[in-house]
Amino acid sequence: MLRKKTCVAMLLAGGQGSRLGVLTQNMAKPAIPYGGKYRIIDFPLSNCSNSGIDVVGVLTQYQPLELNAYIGSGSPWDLDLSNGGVFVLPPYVKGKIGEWYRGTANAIYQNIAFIEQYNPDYVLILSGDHIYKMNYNAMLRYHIEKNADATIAVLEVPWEEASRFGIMNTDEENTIVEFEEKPKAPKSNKASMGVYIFSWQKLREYLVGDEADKKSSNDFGKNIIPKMLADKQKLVAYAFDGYWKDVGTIESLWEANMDLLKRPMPIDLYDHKWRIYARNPGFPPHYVAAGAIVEDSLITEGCEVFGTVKHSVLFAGVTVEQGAEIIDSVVMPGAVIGRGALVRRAIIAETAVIKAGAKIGGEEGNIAVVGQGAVIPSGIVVEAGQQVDAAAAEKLK
Amino acid sequence: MLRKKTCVAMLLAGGQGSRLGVLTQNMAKPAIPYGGKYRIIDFPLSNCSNSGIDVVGVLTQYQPLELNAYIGSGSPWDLDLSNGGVFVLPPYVKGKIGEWYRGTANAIYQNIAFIEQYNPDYVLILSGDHIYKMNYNAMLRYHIEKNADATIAVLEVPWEEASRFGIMNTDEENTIVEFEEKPKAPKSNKASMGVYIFSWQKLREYLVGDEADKKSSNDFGKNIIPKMLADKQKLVAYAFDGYWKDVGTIESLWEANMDLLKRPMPIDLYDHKWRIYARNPGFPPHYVAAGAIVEDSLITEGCEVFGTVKHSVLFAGVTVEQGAEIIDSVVMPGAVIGRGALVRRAIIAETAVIKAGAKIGGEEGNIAVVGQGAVIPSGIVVEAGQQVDAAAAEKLK
Amino acid sequence: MKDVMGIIYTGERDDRLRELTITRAIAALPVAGRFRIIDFLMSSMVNSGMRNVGVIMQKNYHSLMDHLGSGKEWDLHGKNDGLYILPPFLTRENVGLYSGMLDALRSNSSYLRRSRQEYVILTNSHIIYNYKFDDMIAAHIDNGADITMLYTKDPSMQKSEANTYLAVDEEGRVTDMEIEPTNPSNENTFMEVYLMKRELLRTMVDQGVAHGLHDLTRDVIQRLVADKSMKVCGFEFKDKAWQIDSVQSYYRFNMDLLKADTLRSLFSEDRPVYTKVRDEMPARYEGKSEVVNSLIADGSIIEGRVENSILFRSVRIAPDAVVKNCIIMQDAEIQSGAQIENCILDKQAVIKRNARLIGPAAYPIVVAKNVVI
Amino acid sequence: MKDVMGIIYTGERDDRLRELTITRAIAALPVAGRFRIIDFLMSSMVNSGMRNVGVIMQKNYHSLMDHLGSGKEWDLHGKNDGLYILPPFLTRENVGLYSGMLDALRSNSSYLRRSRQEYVILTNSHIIYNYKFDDMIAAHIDNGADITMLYTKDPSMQKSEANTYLAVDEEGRVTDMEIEPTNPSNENTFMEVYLMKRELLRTMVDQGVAHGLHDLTRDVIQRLVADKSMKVCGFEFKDKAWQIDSVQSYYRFNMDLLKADTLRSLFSEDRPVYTKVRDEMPARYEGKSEVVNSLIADGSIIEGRVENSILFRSVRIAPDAVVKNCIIMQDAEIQSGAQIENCILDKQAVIKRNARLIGPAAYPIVVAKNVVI
Repeated sequence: MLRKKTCVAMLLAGGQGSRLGVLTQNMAKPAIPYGGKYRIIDFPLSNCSNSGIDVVGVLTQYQPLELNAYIGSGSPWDLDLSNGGVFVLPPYVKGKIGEWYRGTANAIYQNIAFIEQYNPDYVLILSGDHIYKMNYNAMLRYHIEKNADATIAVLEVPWEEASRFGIMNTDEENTIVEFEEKPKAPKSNKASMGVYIFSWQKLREYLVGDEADKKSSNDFGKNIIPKMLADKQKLVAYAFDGYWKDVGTIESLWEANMDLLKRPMPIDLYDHKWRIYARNPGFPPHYVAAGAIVEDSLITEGCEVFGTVKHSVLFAGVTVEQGAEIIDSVVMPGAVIGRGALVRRAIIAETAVIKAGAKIGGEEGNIAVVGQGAVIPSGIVVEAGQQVDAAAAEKLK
Repeated sequence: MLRKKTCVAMLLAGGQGSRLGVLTQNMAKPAIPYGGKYRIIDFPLSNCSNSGIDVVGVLTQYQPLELNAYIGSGSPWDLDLSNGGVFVLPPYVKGKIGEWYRGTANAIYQNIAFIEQYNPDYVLILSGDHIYKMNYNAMLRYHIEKNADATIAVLEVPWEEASRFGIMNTDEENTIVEFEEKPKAPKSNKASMGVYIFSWQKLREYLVGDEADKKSSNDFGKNIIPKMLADKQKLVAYAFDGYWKDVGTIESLWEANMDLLKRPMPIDLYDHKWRIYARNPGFPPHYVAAGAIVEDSLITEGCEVFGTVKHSVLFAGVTVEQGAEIIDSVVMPGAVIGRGALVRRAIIAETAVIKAGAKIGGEEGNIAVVGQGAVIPSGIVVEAGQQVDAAAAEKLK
Repeated sequence: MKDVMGIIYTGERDDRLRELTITRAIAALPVAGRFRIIDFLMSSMVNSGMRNVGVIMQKNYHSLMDHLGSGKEWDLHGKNDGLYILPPFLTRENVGLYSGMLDALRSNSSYLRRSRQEYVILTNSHIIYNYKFDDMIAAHIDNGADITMLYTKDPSMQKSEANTYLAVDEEGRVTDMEIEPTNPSNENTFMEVYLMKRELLRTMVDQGVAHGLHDLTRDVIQRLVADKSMKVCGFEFKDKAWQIDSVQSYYRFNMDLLKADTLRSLFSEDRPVYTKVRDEMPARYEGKSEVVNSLIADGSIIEGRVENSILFRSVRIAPDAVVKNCIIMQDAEIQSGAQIENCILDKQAVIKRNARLIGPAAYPIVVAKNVVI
Repeated sequence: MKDVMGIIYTGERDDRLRELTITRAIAALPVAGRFRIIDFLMSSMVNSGMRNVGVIMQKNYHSLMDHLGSGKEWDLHGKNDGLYILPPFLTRENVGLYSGMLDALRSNSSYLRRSRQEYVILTNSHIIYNYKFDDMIAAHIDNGADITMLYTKDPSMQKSEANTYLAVDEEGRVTDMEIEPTNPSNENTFMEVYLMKRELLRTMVDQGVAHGLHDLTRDVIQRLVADKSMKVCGFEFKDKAWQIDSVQSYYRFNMDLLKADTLRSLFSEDRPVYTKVRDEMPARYEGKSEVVNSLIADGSIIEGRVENSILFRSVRIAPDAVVKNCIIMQDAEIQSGAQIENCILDKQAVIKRNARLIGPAAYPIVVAKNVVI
């Protein structure tokens, strides 16, 4: 009954994101707030919507509640369609048994039937960990033009960082001749962005083969891609040269937010032709009181600022009370920074409350984090690099 | 961020429905087609929509693909909302572990966080196995009026059948004094319909308690309700006297379809004030050719009838070729009945093909079933009561 | 294909459709048992991947607006792009009556300006077809055309007196246009579909209106063809189409669908036709019903005889009623013993017990909405 | 609450709003940094559980239609019920200009007939409030009233000359109505909100029009109150409301929101105000920005000084620009060194480098849309 689609996107959102510490305690990584009014998943979803790809399966098994509620019917991204749309796809029971997703390839394998409902020619594999604007449709045209079996988006990273990435060694026609995961002596600086387009029949064949291989860890990077290369399938690299940021750690998430305060912004979020959509909570404009000081910051609707905000990102509905000071920090939706509190080089998660006079973070050192809903009592000090979740905050009293 | 709702509905759609044989091989029970253009789940979803209950969680873990695609954004039931809507809720991983739903109560327990997003006063528990039209809002008003902790919808069944049901013994004020599961000597003929309203705080307390009880099978009927009764909580019966049909077996599913051919129909599907909504495949009107014979039947848009159809229900897009004869049968979407084939007292599932001259079912005996996508070769006979799935049909060649 | 927008103009003359268009635009005419004419255009556009469709309304557009609603049935209810309903706005500059398509476009120039697509397909709303525009668009780009006009050689499309005919050379270029000729010198009937860049249309509208012109085809395009100042190409449409401009052509189109092949080709599975959903139960055959060569929509209850006819949703045919060669719209009722032949019954019409209404085959009787006979 | 429908009439006179309403209805006036007046009415209705809202349009409704779109932002895009946009239909019976609300309702009588709700709330669109109608409805039913009229004792609402005042007895019954009195004899200002059964409104419209009446309040309700033939009750509204009928009252309302308490009470969390979403990034403060007691919407970039002002979405304040006591609508730009005070800038207005524009506090300067100064 469903209509054929040229290309279906599958978004891998299953990781626990344990390197994000207390931030992913109750939340899947793609649901993490970013940039004042977005969540990470807004980027791949908006990219899909803007690229004209209107079937997106979101593969998730870890704490999907917030993500599920956030995605809802898909309307913020114009993905609330009868023919297509966005679907959250957790594991399910087939026949008598159910099994959790074992790896990225297995997650797709378990959803072959979902994909085949749309009888697509191509499948786009995405991950929910990156901030970037990309026209997948242009990449698809490249894939078709090159008559490739798989196309992998690559970004040239600084040579000194190349050994942290999956590196693609290509010939002069961008055909991938070798793939090295975190090579000690990289031969190229083309790093995989975790964005793949496969010709569906080919991928299907490899997924089935991979599943039969009991030794496989069912992972795209570790198993599928190396096997396809070994079999001399045509894999090509698609060069991307825009802003791309992995936000898999506390430090990188903080950095990515700080990037938006640079002039000019390294990623253009004003582009009306490629908007990044987000679910809107419907607040009035933010209010800056007499006596407040705001400098070099992003402030979102629904905030009330009575204190001082410098070089920081405030999400929707944050309250900054009189005398409070926020510097080099990220304050997520609904958090309250009490009178005279000081927040420095810190991430304050959703609805956390920093009571009067508390001190979070420091001038240097690692980023301090206060978890979702945590209430930091009056006068308490949370050191640089320290992470306090709601339960730990409870004990501080 | 989500708005408070007075009442949230949770629809238990997790059962494998193994008594429906080949029909539930690839499909969750609530996705089974019924009545020419509906699926079973259309009834509780439409009842919710018409009752003004606009948050519905659908708890499922077994073959949810078809159900997921069918529910989509929820638009056929006007449940594609920003504040609320319909959500498919499979089990997920919390912390480090994930577990499948163990019972009806455990399924709700695992989704306490989903429910609490809406901070509801009441929770409506539904199942996806029944065909009926019911105003849940009237039941909710009754629950509030009676100041009950739980309200259970009951139907008076014929006394001789009462021992097949969960029976509620009530006092003169409809307070439930005793609950007996399939009593040998029933004291009442008030059978539970599997429709419950709970005051949420009370239910929450019992769910938590039930979960702590290692011996519990985590089931509403077996554990929660008896425990509440034992604790002298106020449980009241809400009398329903309309059409209600459990379609948990092949025979009852067939009967429920045949009920629609009675004059008058025992369930009024023409009522414009209480429409039963369904996803519409968008076919043209059905076509009846010269030479075709159609008697006492329901025929849906998209059908083409060249043969004979008597006392049967044809779903959308069914083709009945010349000389084919369909009697006392149910033919699901997209099935093709070939030239001269005879289908009698049978259920032909979606997209099955009965080739020329094949014979399915008989004048008496149990209902014959041809499974989804099965192709019955020319001239083959499928006896009354026999079930043939696609794999078995393959071997008939 | 996200780069093409559609504009449907629904302001055609409708006098020859008599009672059928008293309260509705041609685009809103119920056809084929459960659709409206505009469904075919809208679905063709959506099935071609277009995500931005504007419908210019002129008069009598109540039922059209009602039918289109939020655009949801066509997945055109997005917050970006989607369906734009463009009624004649009463402002200081606009008195609400357009004297031609150029005029109508000028009044909606802000919509044209704000849209983001590179190309625009501009159509009228009185021709029915189910088409993917992909090939036409590919040809337009391949040809380096400024404007591409869709035409057909289908003889049945040459019947209207209001047609435009295109002389097309072997390279596909339009060399001459004849507007409403008595004896057309070629068989290429223009399908009233233009394809061009959105910016070009904007310029043409601005320029045309500034020079006091009103009619896009006659005043602008025909001149461009004549003076060869732009590359105007033709693209042949080879499928089946129907022009609805009179009661007869309306009747003929519907009756054509009683041929199973025609029906299947118009409602091909890869090009579904979307329409407003009414959630009726399936049609119900009761008692001594007898149906021959007919199309029956959901919600109908049939107890009598129906032959060579089309029944829309929720039509009731009582026992012993006989319906032959008729089109019966939604919620109409034929009471017991009544006999009708060669009739078009508009919505909610009622033929009372034992009444007879038999029209001539060539000139079907139209029974207006809500009329009881 | 699914049993109450809403009808919003947007045909009010707007001459005292000058340039602000040249191209838009009052209902479409941008207010409070990112909303339009109608958002408050629509949201109040939706937050009260109403699922069927009709908006009667009169003239200049382009921007209003555009803003409401498919009704999705209010969850009113359903296939049953939902948002109904009711423009003046050009049909044989309807020339498109209403001479009063009765007239407008008559032209939309089929909508009123087809709706399924038992009750209807009928409002104008020039009063701003954020209200749950639940208590009013409960009182209506408890009182056994035929008609309930919402009124307020708020002195700030008594400023308009076009007000209606209600004398209400101790049982809540309206005993007298004064329409546009010079010296009203009581303080109960009618809020232009009626509640009654849908069937009663239908009858009143039919009867009223049949007797040549046009004005619902003056010709129908006032008479009913006078002859006591129906039970007309008043219900007091005790929250804050603003009447927008002049540039001054428009300016005052916006400035009132700079008091944090007023802002919080109008945008209370349990009654969110929905509006069309534009997906702008958060507001960005750069360089030596200085902001005092102001409301700033997303998408703005601020490098200069802003004091006691309201900035709508995507406003740019260049370095060294000074903005004081201003309302600056979407996409407007204040270039570097410019200085403005007591101004209302409509959309896309531009104040050029080093320009000065300082109005009197009591009579703010209005800079029309797209104007460059």
